[in-house]
Amino acid sequence: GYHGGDAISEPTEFEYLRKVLFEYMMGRETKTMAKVITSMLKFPQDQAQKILEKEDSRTLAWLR
Amino acid sequence: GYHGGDAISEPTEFEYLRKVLFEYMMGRETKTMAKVITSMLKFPQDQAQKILEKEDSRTLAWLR
Amino acid sequence: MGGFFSSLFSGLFGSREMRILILGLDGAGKTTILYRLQVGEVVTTIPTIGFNVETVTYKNLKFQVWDLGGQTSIRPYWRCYYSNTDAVIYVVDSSDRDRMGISKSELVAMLEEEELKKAILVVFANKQDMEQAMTPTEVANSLGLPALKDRKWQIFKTSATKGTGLDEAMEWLVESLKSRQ
Amino acid sequence: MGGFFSSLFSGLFGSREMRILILGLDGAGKTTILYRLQVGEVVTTIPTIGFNVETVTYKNLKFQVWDLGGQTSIRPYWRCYYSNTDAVIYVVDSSDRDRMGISKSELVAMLEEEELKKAILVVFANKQDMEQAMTPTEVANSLGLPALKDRKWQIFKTSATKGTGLDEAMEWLVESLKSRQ
Ligand SMILES: Nc1nc2c(ncn2[C@@H]2O[C@H](COP(=O)(O)OP(=O)(O)OP(=O)(O)O)[C@@H](O)[C@H]2O)c(=O)[nH]1
Ligand SMILES: Nc1nc2c(ncn2[C@@H]2O[C@H](COP(=O)(O)OP(=O)(O)OP(=O)(O)O)[C@@H](O)[C@H]2O)c(=O)[nH]1
Ligand SMILES: [Mg+2]
Ligand SMILES: [Mg+2]
Repeated sequence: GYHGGDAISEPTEFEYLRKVLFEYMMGRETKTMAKVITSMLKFPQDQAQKILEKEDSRTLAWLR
Repeated sequence: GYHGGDAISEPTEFEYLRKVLFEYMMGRETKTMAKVITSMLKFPQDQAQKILEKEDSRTLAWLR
Repeated sequence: MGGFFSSLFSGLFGSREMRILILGLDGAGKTTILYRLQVGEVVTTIPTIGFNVETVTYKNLKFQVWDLGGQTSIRPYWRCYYSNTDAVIYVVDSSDRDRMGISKSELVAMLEEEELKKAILVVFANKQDMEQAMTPTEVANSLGLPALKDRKWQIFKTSATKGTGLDEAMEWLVESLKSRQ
Repeated sequence: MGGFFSSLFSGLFGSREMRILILGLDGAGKTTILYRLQVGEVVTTIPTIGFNVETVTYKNLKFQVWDLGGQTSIRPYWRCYYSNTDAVIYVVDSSDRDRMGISKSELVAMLEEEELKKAILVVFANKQDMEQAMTPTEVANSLGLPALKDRKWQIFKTSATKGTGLDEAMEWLVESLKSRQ
């Protein structure tokens, strides 16, 4: 299946990752993009957690 | 060669990308990490440019 | 007191944009529908590798509408977009009888997700202009819609290219979203 | 006036951390060296897939030292780290005769980069404790160092595990960085 090994070898997936990363790096919809990125790259649970907390604190800082 | 197709299929490269992305997403050394990311994922020149400009403006906003 | 604070709260936040996802297999017509809704025209599409997100205004309501690519390898990432979603527009190519089963399993998996528990479901039985198109009832049955529990749903026959059926579907969606609150 | 502004400038920015890269093939001893320099001890290493970056203080000077993974597939990304680099510590496993040619071509490619034009080069002929180790002169010749143009460089024999040679090399580096300004 597509979720098999530690690789992004399918061209569609590769292009998708690039698109999502571009949006993330341009600062757009970063929370959602972060979810896709950590999921595609199979980040360990604790790292994914840290990243999402970081996103939340970013949003809070902005609201304040 | 390793720079062949549009893929991150080599396990070392995959893990490397994950490490660099983690640092980027945690906000550490983002300019350097952005260079690695755009290079590994072969972003088109104009997109890479935009991302690096974004990084520069981030640094400037911080200095002000 | 509770009343005061809650109305203050809804005054501040109540008018937030509704979040809508357009999902369905590749080629179903999702991107065509998104831009039909936004600019009222048929645009030329290419397969979406990624997503499109647009603000759509309908009857004075603002929606943030996400159209996600439907190809097999990127479908697993739909779930990353579910949080805070008010409604899902699920698009089916009514003429694609062979893949109705796959469309059903993707729909079922989606509806099982906790984050979408309260989301309203509108199914677009799209491409009704095609000769071999299944009827909305046939599509509904193939997808197992009648068996759904605890879900506000409705199906509409549409043709995104001809522009038929979309208004009716959106009207139902708007009313459902309003009455939900 | 120029003097006033330039000394104000150096007052603000002159004490910036020096940026040093540790490069070399996988297994050369880069990570071992980084932590030898930082904490003065031999740490147990695993192959670096990514990088380590530490602040190292030496003779009251602060360095930001980057130790980059040296495996074949990630070597092409070394160049992303070159900008604003003051010095490169190039580490060679002196006992790895078979790969001296590869080590040379990576070094040559690196030195061709515009961003490293002004960087000082220190080569560590490492693993001198090994019986089959090449001498520093042999290593220097294999890498083509004597032919280098417009480059401040020096080679030192080191053993990161025994801790020999590092002080001498760092002393030369610090002096070279100071006299450069
Ligand atoms: N005949 C007919 N064709 C349609 C209809 N809606 C869309 N199409 C066509 O179907 C093809 C695919 O449409 P898209 O909107 O790109 O499909 P999609 O669901 O966004 O596909 P992905 O982006 O790959 O997930 C296009 O050629 C559209 O013009 C319809 O109602 N009738
Ligand atoms: N005998 C001997 N072994 C050494 C010396 N320096 C490092 N080593 C050993 O060589 C092995 C590789 O060392 P590392 O520091 O991990 O190598 P590296 O250059 O960081 O390798 P990558 O991270 O893969 O690029 C380890 O087992 C070290 O203990 C040395 O001077 N002499
Ligand atoms: Mg599409
Ligand atoms: Mg290492």
